[in-house]
Amino acid sequence: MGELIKDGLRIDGRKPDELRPIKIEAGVLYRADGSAYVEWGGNKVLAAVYGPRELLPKHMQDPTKAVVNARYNMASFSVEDRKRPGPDRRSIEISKVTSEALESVIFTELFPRAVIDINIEILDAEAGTRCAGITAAAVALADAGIPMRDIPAACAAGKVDGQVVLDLRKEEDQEGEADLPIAIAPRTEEILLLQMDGHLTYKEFEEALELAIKGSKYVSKLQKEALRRKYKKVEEE
Amino acid sequence: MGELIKDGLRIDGRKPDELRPIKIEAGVLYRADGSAYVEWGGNKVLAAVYGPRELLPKHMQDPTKAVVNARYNMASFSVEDRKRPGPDRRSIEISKVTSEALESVIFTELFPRAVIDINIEILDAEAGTRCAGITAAAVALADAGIPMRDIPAACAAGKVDGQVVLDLRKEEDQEGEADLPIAIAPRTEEILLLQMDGHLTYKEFEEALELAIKGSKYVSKLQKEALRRKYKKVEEE
Amino acid sequence: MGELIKDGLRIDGRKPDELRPIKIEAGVLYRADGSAYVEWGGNKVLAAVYGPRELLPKHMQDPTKAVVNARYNMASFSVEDRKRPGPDRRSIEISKVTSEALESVIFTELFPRAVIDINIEILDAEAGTRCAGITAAAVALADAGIPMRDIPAACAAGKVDGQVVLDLRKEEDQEGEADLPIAIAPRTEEILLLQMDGHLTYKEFEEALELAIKGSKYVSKLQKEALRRKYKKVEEE
Amino acid sequence: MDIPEVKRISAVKKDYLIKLAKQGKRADGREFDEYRKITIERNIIKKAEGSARVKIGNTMVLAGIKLDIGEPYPDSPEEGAMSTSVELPPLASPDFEPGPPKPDAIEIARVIDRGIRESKYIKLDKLVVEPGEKVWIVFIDIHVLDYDGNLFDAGSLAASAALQNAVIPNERFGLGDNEPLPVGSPPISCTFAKFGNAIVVDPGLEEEQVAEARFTVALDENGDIRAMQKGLKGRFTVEEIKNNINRAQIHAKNIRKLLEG
Amino acid sequence: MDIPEVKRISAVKKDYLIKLAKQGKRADGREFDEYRKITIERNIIKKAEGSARVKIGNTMVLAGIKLDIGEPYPDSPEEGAMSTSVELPPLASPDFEPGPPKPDAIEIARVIDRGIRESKYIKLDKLVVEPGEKVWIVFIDIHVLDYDGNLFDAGSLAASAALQNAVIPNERFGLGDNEPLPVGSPPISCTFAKFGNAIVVDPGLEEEQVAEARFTVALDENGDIRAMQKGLKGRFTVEEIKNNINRAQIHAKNIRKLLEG
Amino acid sequence: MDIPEVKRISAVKKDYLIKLAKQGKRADGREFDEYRKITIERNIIKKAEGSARVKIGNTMVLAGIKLDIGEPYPDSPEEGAMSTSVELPPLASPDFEPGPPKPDAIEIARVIDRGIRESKYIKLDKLVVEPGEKVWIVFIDIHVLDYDGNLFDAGSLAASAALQNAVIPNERFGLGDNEPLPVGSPPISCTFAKFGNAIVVDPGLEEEQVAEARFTVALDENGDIRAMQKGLKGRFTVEEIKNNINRAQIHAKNIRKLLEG
Repeated sequence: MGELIKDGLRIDGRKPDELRPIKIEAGVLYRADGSAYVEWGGNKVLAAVYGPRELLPKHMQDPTKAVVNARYNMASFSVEDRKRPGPDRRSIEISKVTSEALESVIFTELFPRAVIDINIEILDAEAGTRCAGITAAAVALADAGIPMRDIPAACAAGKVDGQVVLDLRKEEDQEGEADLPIAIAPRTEEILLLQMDGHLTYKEFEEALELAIKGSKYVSKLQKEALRRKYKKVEEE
Repeated sequence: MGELIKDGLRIDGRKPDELRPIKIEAGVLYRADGSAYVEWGGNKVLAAVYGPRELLPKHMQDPTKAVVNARYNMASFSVEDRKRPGPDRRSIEISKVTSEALESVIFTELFPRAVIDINIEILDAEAGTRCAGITAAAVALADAGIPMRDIPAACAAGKVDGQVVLDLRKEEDQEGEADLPIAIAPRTEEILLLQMDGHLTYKEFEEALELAIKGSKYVSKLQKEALRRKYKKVEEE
Repeated sequence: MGELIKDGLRIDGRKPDELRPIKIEAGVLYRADGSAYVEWGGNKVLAAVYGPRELLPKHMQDPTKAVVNARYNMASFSVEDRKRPGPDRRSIEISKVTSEALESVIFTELFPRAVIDINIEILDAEAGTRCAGITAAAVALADAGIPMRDIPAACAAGKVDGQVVLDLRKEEDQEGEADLPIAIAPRTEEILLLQMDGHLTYKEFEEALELAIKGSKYVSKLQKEALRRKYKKVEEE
Repeated sequence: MDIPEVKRISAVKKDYLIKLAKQGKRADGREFDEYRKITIERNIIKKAEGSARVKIGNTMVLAGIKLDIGEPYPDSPEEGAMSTSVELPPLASPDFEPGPPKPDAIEIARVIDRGIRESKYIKLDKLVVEPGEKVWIVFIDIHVLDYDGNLFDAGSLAASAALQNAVIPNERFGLGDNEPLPVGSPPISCTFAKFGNAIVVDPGLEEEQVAEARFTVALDENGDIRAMQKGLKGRFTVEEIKNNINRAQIHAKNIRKLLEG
Repeated sequence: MDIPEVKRISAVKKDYLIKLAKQGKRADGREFDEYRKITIERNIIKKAEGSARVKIGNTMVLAGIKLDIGEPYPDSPEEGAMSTSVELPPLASPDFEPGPPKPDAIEIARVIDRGIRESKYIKLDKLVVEPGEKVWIVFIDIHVLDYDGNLFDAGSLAASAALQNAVIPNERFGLGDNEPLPVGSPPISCTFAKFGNAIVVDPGLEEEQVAEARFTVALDENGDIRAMQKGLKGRFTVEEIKNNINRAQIHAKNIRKLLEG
Repeated sequence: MDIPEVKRISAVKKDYLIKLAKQGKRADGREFDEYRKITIERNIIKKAEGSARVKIGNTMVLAGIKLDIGEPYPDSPEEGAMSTSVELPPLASPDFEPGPPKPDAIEIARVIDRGIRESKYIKLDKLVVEPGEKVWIVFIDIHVLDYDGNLFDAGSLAASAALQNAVIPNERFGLGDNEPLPVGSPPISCTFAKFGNAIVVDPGLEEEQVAEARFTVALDENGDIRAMQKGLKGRFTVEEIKNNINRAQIHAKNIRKLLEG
């Protein structure tokens, strides 16, 4: 206690409600139908979207809507101790909640029998990869022209040294008291994803949720700027 | 030698031709088409039957009859040292011989292209789980209303301290000289399953087989009582 | 250095351009459509061909030609330290380049939607198994009556103690400086397979390639003799 | 993945359940804030270090605890370890298939695990055999026996009850007499399903099948939050989430009485 | 699983074989109690510690023995270990597929393993390197090369012959000179197939394809029973089982002569 | 495996590319002996001990180096070890599927591995921590990010560049200060594709799709050959192979400048 926040500032000098530096770029890949690159603190994340395209084998198809299939994957060199390639239980869970969060804004009923594949590769990991991944995936979906009711944005809040803070970095995640990653539809502030582990009183939770929503809305602004830069660049070409 | 039988009695006080206490209950599960619960000595076994239902994918179907697919599985906490979930070689073999033993009494030709799934979960294991499993599965099949020419019953005999005995318990199985699990069609006394490992002279085998058949027929009585109790209960409701 | 070649002779007394003893027999299996057995130095290799037959599942079919599917497998007892059953990365690579080398001579366009399965089992391994395997597979293909523009033959050259030599044996492979396995279409001397690891100057490579082709052509002679013996035997029966 | 016919039935069922919900009703006659009957039976598996069978309505779940000795994690050399897994065997539902755990089972296991871990229910610091070398590993295996909805709460409750009466099997490992597994206060899990505008607690199978969104919260003895998980492709407003937690705080107290009673 | 056309052919074939059997005949002219020609070749794989190729008619099986050093099982610290596996590579039959062992291969391996283990053919108590720490593990790998029926007997015989001349590879492990693997008297496996009312020994491929029931017994040098396995969905009467064993006792003597001769 | 429609398009494309090639042209305007633009960025992954992103035209590949401590191989107790793998994630191409590495990825990884290993680029003899007991294992993970042809050269170049600036993470293992990974001179890989009678260097995606044969050679600083691999079902004459190597020797010099520049 008392190690992670000193004089109101966090170990990297941030204020409690301050995000790490975030950089978003849309349309970074040649082959993908849509793509985005996100640097978020020490995280480097690439997302690519393929589809809508026919889902095969056919017996997997849903005749009423497109299947949304997000796959979160960590590169083996993205973490301190080399990760064996392939999905572990953590990746499988994140892939599931990410798929669900993104599907909630996609007009899937426009594409019966189709699949929309969303691939998220964590290239460098430093706490908060699932929020960075969803943020990148949302931009990639927009870049691919997938019709959505809103562009999801994600951000985590947490508790460190007894204080609610925004966007935990590695040491805060490991030694802190709680982590609350969320994803929202920025226009309506509806919750698309919410997970939490740690220890929060109800009051702290209210505070943390409010902070995470504020962070998500700021992230949303950056997403839209990235998409605008991309469109502008395309127009200029 | 001489440790497992003293003064003609076994370590749990049973006579050589005496079964462990057996309790059978039919129709114990809500979702399954048929089910049964068996306590047999220290064994606790649950069996559920689903089907007949269409076998998918279609290329697995047999156009002349139903496929019978029994799956024997040990819960990871059912044994002394935790078992990793998933089938091991022993489970695969038991599933195979159990499927064959049960198929031999089912009128499969009535259900072309169908599958009858039989799931046997060993929840607590103490020697003799395959016989307890077949016994439970047979009751579950009857409970599911699957047409059978007879209701199979199973029981093992073995050799301990040089003597042929019925229904080995754990210490007898581990330190004894032979184990002979069988399953029979009680009406005709035909052999549906027979496995054996250990050391039996031909004479001992004859004696053990006779004992195992006697045991199976007693088990058969308990199965029918359980089914009668179930029907009665249903009628009363 | 200087350990593997003495007085111009290799550790097993061979001259630099001399092959190990090779024995080829065609048509050795009852079930296979074509088969061959090859002993090559300490290697013992069996190859079996099945097909052309319909490729299933159907969505794997190529409507314009047969798929050629070679599978190289080492028996677990074929090597010093027992090999776990199943394909490892080395076997997968060898299976791939072998499939490609053999496909290059087969008139696959005659058999649309079909598969030609080629199974190569290494029963005893002592350096050079991939060449022995291709050599056996080619004879098995001919034995199965698969139409080919030529019967591939394989052989390796290498470098040992600074000298280019033909057909490395185990010690030469492990302590030598380079290994260059090739497969050719003997009539045209075209290269169907070529792999190399080690260290060769361009000049050494030219020399080694020439030697490997010479070796392959001698192997080709043995293959044809084996097939002739087989046909003769069949005629006599 | 759903096949067409199932889809159609499900659409009809959904309309029906939503219509009922508009009248404040549920298909089985329960209130929105009413759990089905919960029963807990303990110590039923002899081979396990601890066990409990929990029924919530027709849902039946069996949790078994096994302990083994292993190496500690490098970053917590002075602590035992725990591992939670959920099996959905084909015995429990016509829709379960054999094979390695599907994403559904993994999600349930991980949410239950977080509830137990974050509430520090198992006193891992008391599970050291030789510091830095040998610690106890607690395996929590949740075996679903009959699936009629709400596996998050049934699984969590079974795990908690099984841990409550578990022993450290010192004897089997030649380490002296068995002793009780040191535990604190269990987390209580409470799950909600949303369909239409209704949010109901303890969803039954049909309610789960039509649900657009799911929310689970694990609360400690003080009503503080230890784990949360939103699931499915639907959305919650902030108010709905807060309401869920407030409702859960009441349910958790009742379930805690059952568990500790 | 069979596809329709195969089914139909198989029904015709079955009728034919049953008709023949009623006249006391088999399709290949053998008596009910006649094995096909058996040949045994030993020591053919240099890299293996022991090996044997067995042919029974057109069925050909190669067994190879490898030894490695490992830890003993906790419940038998003073004994070596053994492991038996059967490979059914696509080389040996158009119906075999690559991939991990199917139930068929596992059943054959486990029945052969029980015969060897229960007859105490390998003297495991003489395979201890350091008591409780290091023992020899004997890997028996049975590789089917040509499948024309009766893999139980061919595999068992190949395993027995390969073990008979195997060595302990002390040299490779820096433990002194190689020495013969200590073995006792091998089990002899004898397999029967039943179709219609006929029960024949050493079933060929076609007989296996139409068989309703299968019975294997492994006998020791005294004719005592060490392992048995009934297979397939057919039934045997008690008399049939007893007859099988009596018939097997005669066959086993002849096969034993081949093996030990 | 190709599906019919893809086949047809591919046949048209093939005709077109072969026709162009007869006129000495390539679809993207390059000469037969012209690489696409190559860029190398280094040290971009903080968590990796070394990293490099290489673009060849639109193909983009990221290589990351991780080191761990493990046991040496029994036959080289005084040497560290290396392991190369290639991931083809579905992110990089609509044709890549998730799951364990397919034969394609394995072949690329093994050819790159041989180039590095045989040119003794990593000085494995300097990676011993405790002789015979503990050595460094160098994991080279090549992650394809955008697939537009020629992964052999892009992957090899990324691996070489990533190794060039990698460190031994002594600090993380409590072994003192980090130090540069000891490396020698890197291998340069050069890949050709043959379609019709044309053989072009650095094939793009479409050229790879129509290619009948592929040839890769890895050259050391002296232009000597360290690894070669012919791929696909087409054939090369001896002269073509020799020409490929001669052409590669020129390309390799240029690429080496880029890498070492």
